[in-house]
Amino acid sequence: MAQPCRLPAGGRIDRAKPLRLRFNGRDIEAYAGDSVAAALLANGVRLVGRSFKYHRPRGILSHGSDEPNALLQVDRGPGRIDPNNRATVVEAADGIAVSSQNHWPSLEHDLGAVNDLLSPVLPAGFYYKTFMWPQSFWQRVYEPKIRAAAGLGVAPHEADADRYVHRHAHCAVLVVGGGPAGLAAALAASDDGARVILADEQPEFGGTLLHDLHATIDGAPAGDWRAQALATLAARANVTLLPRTTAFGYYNHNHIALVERVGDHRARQDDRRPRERLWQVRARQVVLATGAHERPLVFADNDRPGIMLAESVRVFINRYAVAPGRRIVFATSGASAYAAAADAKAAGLDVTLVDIRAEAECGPGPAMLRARGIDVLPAHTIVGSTGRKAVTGLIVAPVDANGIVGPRRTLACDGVGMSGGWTPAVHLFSQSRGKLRYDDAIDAFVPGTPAQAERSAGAARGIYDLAACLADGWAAGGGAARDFAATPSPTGFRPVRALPTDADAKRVKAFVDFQNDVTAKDIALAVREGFESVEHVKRYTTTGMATDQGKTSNMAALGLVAEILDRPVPQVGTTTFRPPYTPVTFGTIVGSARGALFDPIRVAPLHDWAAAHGARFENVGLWRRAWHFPRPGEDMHAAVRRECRAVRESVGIFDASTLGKIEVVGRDAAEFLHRIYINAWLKLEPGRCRYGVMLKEDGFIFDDGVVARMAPDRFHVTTTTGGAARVLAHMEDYLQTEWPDLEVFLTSVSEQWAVIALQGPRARDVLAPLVEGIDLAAASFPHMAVRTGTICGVPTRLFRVSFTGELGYEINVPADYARAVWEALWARGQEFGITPYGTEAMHVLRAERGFIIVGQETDGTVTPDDVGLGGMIARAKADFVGKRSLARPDMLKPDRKQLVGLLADAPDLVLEEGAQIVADPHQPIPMTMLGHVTSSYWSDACGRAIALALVSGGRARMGQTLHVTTPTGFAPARVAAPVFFDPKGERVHG
Amino acid sequence: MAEQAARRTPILAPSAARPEAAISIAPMVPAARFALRLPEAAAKAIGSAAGFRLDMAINRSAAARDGRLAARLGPDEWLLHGPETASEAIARDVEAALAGRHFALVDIGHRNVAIAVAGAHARAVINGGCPLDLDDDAFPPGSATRTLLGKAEIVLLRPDEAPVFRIECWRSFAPYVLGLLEEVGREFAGA
Amino acid sequence: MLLVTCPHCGARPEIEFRYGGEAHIARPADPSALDDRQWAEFLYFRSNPKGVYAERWNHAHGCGRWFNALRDTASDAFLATYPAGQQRPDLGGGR
Amino acid sequence: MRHFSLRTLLTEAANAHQGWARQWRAPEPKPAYDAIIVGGGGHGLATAYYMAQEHGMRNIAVLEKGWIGGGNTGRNTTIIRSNYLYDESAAIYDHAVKLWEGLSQALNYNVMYSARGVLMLAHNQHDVQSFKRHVYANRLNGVDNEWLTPEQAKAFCPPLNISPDIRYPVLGGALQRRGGVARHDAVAWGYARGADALGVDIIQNCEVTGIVRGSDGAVTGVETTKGPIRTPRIGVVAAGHTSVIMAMAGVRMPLESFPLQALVSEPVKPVFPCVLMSNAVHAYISQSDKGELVIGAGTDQYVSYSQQGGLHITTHTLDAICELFPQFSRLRLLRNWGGIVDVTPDRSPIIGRTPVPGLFVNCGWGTGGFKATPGSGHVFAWTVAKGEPHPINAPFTLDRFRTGRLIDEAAAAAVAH
Ligand SMILES: Cc1cc2nc3c(=O)[nH]c(=O)nc-3n(C[C@H](O)[C@H](O)[C@H](O)COP(=O)(O)OP(=O)(O)OC[C@H]3O[C@@H](n4cnc5c(N)ncnc54)[C@H](O)[C@@H]3O)c2cc1C
Ligand SMILES: NC(=O)c1ccc[n+]([C@@H]2O[C@H](COP(=O)([O-])OP(=O)(O)OC[C@H]3O[C@@H](n4cnc5c(N)ncnc54)[C@H](O)[C@@H]3O)[C@@H](O)[C@H]2O)c1
Ligand SMILES: Cc1cc2nc3c(=O)[nH]c(=O)nc-3n(C[C@H](O)[C@H](O)[C@H](O)COP(=O)(O)O)c2cc1C
Ligand SMILES: [Zn+2]
Repeated sequence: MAQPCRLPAGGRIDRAKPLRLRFNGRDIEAYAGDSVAAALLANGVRLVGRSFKYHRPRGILSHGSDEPNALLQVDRGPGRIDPNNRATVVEAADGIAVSSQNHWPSLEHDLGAVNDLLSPVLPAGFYYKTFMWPQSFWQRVYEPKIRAAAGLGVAPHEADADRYVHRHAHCAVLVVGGGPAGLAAALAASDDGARVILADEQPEFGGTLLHDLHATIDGAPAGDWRAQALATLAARANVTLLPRTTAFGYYNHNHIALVERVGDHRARQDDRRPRERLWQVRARQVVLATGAHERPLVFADNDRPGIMLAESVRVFINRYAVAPGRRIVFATSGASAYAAAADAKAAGLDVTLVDIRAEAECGPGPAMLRARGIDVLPAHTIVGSTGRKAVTGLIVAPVDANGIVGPRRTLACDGVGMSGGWTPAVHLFSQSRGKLRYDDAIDAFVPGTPAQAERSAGAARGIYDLAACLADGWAAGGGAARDFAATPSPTGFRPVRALPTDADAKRVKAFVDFQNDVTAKDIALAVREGFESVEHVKRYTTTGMATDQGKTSNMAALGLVAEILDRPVPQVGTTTFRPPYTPVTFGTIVGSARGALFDPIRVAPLHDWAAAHGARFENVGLWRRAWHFPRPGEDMHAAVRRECRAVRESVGIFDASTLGKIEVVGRDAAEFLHRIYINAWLKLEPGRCRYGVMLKEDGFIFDDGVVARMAPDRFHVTTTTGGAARVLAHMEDYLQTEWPDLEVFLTSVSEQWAVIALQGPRARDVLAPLVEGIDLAAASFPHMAVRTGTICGVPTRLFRVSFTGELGYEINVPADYARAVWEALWARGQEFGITPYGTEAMHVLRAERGFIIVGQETDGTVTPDDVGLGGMIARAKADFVGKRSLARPDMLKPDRKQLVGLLADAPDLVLEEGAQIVADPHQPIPMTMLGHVTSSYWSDACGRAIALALVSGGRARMGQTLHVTTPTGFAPARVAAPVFFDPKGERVHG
Repeated sequence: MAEQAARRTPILAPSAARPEAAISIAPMVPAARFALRLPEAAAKAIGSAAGFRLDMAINRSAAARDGRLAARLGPDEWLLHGPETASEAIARDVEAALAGRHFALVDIGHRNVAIAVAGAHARAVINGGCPLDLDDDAFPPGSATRTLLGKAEIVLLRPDEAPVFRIECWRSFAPYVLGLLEEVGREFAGA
Repeated sequence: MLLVTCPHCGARPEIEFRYGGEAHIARPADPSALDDRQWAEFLYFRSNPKGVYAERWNHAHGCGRWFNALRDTASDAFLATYPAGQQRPDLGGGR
Repeated sequence: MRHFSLRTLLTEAANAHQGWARQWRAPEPKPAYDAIIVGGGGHGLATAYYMAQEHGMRNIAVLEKGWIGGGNTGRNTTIIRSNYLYDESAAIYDHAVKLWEGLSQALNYNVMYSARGVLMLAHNQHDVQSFKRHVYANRLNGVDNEWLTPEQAKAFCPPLNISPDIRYPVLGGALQRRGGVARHDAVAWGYARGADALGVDIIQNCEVTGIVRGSDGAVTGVETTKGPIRTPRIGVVAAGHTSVIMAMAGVRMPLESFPLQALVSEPVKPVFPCVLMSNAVHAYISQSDKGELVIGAGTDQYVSYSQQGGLHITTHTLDAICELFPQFSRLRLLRNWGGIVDVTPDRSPIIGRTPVPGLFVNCGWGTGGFKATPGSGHVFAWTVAKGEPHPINAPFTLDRFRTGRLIDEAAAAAVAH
């Protein structure tokens, strides 16, 4: 029979919309509105998983996000498979396939269940005491075994096929939780037009009202009140309703993160829609109306499939029209289970209720139930259960006021609803750093002093009566005090830790943390071994560390600790609540930041041209730069050789646009640069350029670049590609905070100006026909000069500079014109064999001339003198950024690492960059290292390999032979001057 | 001899905005843009320069004649905006108006790219990456500020009553900014 | 993510800002007059208290201005923000 | 001390585990000790253990303001490696790795040191150069570290995405096979149990609120929430709180304390065999023996003692994780927490004497000191016991910030470019 456990009527499911899913390969029929858990129960499925450690058969414990047991893999198609989904929150959708986890070979027959038999030797923390011999076995034998046994589901193997997005939002009031308290809060808060967001993690708003069939509010059935409230809220333009949205993190300054499930509940994913959306809300006021979690009872074998929370039994019956069993025993220490029992009876089920409390303590509940024909056994404890893959009976026994347990008796049943009282969901409050307060009357921690603009309301604050919840919510939403009339809720419970038993408590398995298989005796053991802090107990036993983060177990665990230590509960305290409230997919948090949107890919104006001309690119920071331009059949080495040759012999063209550029303007511009750079700037003439080096205050090289004086009060500063942003930030910092009196303004023009470097003996010939208004003759436009004019009719700042050692120009043009200018140069240069070159050739060319690259020859520990630029320091300057640090004792040592050239004895051996240098390769390890190779290339121009290196006392070692590491050993190399080509630097003047 | 002025190759091809669509994300045509820096006190004293109002509150913009606009991004910083063809005129006029003062006028016409985001879901799409409150109360017409969109810095403007937002970013970030907006906007496209 | 009140722009999300460490450590007018110990104090040594801290923030992705703030490093609550160059406000009440 | 072994475990199983004793005592503080260690993290407890074990100092106490191991020891991603660039660093971290290798046996407490290999990915040319520099330097220092091609990296870490089409393709990696992880809590507990057995008093819920000094300036004791205690020697090992405690003695430190976050996913069956680090994209990941992916995030930018940070920091890290492992996008974040790390200007620790006689400090381990725990405790024990540094920690002075003789691993690890 299909859906044998479906009740014939009732529920909020849509019987007109049947659907079908699969569980472990079997067809499961369900209706729209079902959760997977409801669908499984409707089909008589009880056993849905195996526990973490002992592989105990497990069923469904709860109906909501606190579920620790029923974790399933869900398969929604390729790239859409994931583990550890709580069956109680996954909505049934047509075509999804779900399966159980953590067993082999099958759910029914799981060999891992031997662990249950071995459990006497596997108590909390057993692994700290063993697996130590022989030493090597830990990693080779024990650990792999432990790892394979642990873990729950199987991680996906395919890339996620779904999309995720983010949304930032602001509101006056964010209400979390749409039960009676939250609805009332939202109504009150939105009354005057203020922006209100109401979020609830369930598909429908209403919280407990969704399954409370009998209560009335202000004279109307609670369901009607709920519908009315929702209609009112939906009609208000200032209200945003977010169903299926879990608030999972409460961060500083009322920043709340929520995840909205947009796609999974739909049968077919519409590709335009994201699967999930991360909301980041900044709220002026937050109302937490997150309800309370029911506590399981701790007794032997309280984990059998079919044993559930009492309120969950009620939810399955009333909301999903599912009978979790035909003969149900409710076991309780409090009042709320009586309502569940009454509803179960009303649904036609066979019901018995066992209450640990004496009859006198039970209030009107027993009479009410007996009047309905329900057997009520007050003053009874639960000492066990029967059954294995499904509960078949609950073993109860009378218990007197002194805890003396009488004879056992088994109540045959196929379902149990247990209730050990309630725990307010204070997770978000606590995350917000609010201080919790222990309320003895309800044996629970409740919100105390808030740390942010926050109010808790309703059951989240330990208020369990419906009318009181409504009034509390209304007030939290800022409403003027008002009363709600509602059916009184049966409330109150007696806190019990582990139920009294006649068995040897030291030996039974009474579960506290279901998922992690932590029992009451594990907690006792931890305390016995000195783990007295509740945080230690958590870590030693792993209680509260499972995917439910202790929602059902924390109170029991800390209660047990308090009991054993005989300390009041507040002295034991709780463990720390941390985000997320329920597990959140990485995808949600990542949002759109995937693939091309992971990090911006910055490309220069000539990127497309380079791509079309076969460039291979390299990543430099966020930039993608042309690395080299291989021709068909060429490898990188050949391409770079050809590119270098073209520059040395004729002309090469290079996209240098990524250079940072800063326009420094104002009367004090020169003075400002004078303080920022190590060298002198006051006397630089307009129209001239100078190479500058800047330090951080600690004296180490920070950046370098050519600076041009465009006018007395205007400089064009260039920085390294990677340094652009931080150099500007560094300059702004000094300008604003140290020297606010200087009249200087800084503007980034890195992307205003594209830079085309035209380098080589024929550079002028290529350039000349395209330029107007600039006399290119060497005499009037010498090396290290700058001119303005036009090129191809567009304005240019034309620099005569060279990072290659050849006659060269850097042609700055407004970025959108770069492509046209480049193409014009390209056309002009054809007759000279103009060759595009990439960053690699650029590196070789500059190394041949011994020019440093900040970040390659330097690493944040290198001073100007170390790289041979000590001479640049303007001695006359009293101060510049970093100057004082250069006078520290360690900066003056003769054995500092200094930049030198290195020539391997084997001329064609290209040493490895990063290779270490020693004087004696035969010394014992650890060896004394003298330095390392910073740059190393094959140089056609030199006809041999060349390298730059930082070597201790290097300048005093000229001509010495040192030994450089290679992948296989050492290679001898001679220390030389760090200039390999055109040592006098004459070619730039050509 | 240069035969003719080189043509412009913007990084994003401009397209027409469709404010009536549920969402419209359209790169805009090139424009004239300047970063103007001027001490706060001077701005207060002169009120406006070359037709650009300068003494508005920080993070506010003001339209000027001929499709021009000044947005105050900080105490001493304005973004001046106008049609592409007005570039030289703006430079000339502002230089003239501020002559003798301490100021910086820097052409950033090619540094920035603009994207217009319009339509009923414009705010939702921008808030897909921008953390600011774009509600009318918090970001009324005339607002202009530097902020972030995902991992890119942007200037976000809402020049006037029209429900059209303008996002300015640096050139090399434009493909990312457009890509992020389109990705977030997919949900609403064609809706 | 903190909500930082820029003196010019109002409350903005922290990601628009760059942190600048302890405030009111002025660069010495004449660094060469300091001995190595004093220079190291300036460069590296910080009060790093658990409690109220005067610190520098830059509204990098906003108005670009540096300013100072008093923040309680135990609670992360801002007590005041004020322009660079101004004295640390006296909040009274000790600490 | 009851010996831990399979035999005792079996014996106790028969006895329903009723016979296990406390792993360490809960003594009340004595009026005076020969030395006091402030901070019951791994470093502090290890220090006390080695002081007792190797230097015969038994009349000593560890004072912990909360529960032992509750600081960064209990909240770190447990990455252990020693492939640091500079000789000084390689020496101290490798000293630690050598101790890790036999630590379970030495303490008779399984700290689950798992040398599964730490792979650091290179994503750009600069990384390649920098990593090779490390590989070569390590080799000459006797520290294992090898260069892997992308294919070799993939073979070592099969989930890795080495497609050349991702945002930052993997260009290779540096692998230290002796690197790995350990069970962080067990490290604290194991040292505590060992120290306790040697007579060390481990006093929890005892916060040091003042440092008492005599007329000559030397320390004479501490004030605590459990009253004053006299002692001529204090070793401060308080990680994020170092500045606060040193201020009690009037000493200002070159430290800033930042929140550093970490997170775990829901547990899954073994998918991730090694430890993987990518500095360029900011991803640090391994899988615990329990099954969660353990992921390290970055620091928040501001000083804070809140053990809590912003969501954007977590986001940044998960962006990177999902870029390298797009299949993990459907896994779920289970828990996200923060610690307080004490960061020095050169990212290397400070271990040694202070300007105050009798006051010693071991701090500045910042985001990476768990791996050093045994080594750090070992040399600091020497330092406090003998009043002078062990040769291995001699370079890690406070004075280096005056002389400029920094040990700048951060610069070496390529933050510039
Ligand atoms: C998220 C995160 C990830 C990390 N990942 C790694 C990693 O992968 N690998 C790695 O090597 N390192 C890592 N680290 C760093 C590492 O955790 C620390 O360097 C190391 O654990 C420090 O150990 P400790 O014993 O010095 O400090 P802690 O464990 O913090 O111990 C200091 C103790 O001092 C106590 N204390 C403070 N003030 C007082 C007082 N007044 N009185 C008494 N007691 C006091 C504290 O309560 C604390 O228990 C990480 C850190 C964090 C936060
Ligand atoms: N009889 C008793 O002892 C007892 C005990 C507890 C509760 N109750 C009843 O429960 C009701 C309490 O009303 P209420 O409004 O306080 O709670 P509620 O349980 O009715 O509603 C709470 C809502 O918050 C949602 N929620 C929880 N955490 C969330 C999160 N992080 N993000 C998004 N949504 C979240 C839940 O899905 C739920 O819908 C009353 O009817 C009361 O009588 C009775
Ligand atoms: C390596 C490691 C693994 C962890 N694994 C888990 C886990 O499986 N489940 C869990 O809830 N927490 C886990 N945690 C986090 C701790 O619960 C806790 O958040 C952390 O120790 C910080 O303490 P606090 O959150 O109490 O401040 C782990 C922590 C570390 C350091
Ligand atoms: Zn601002």
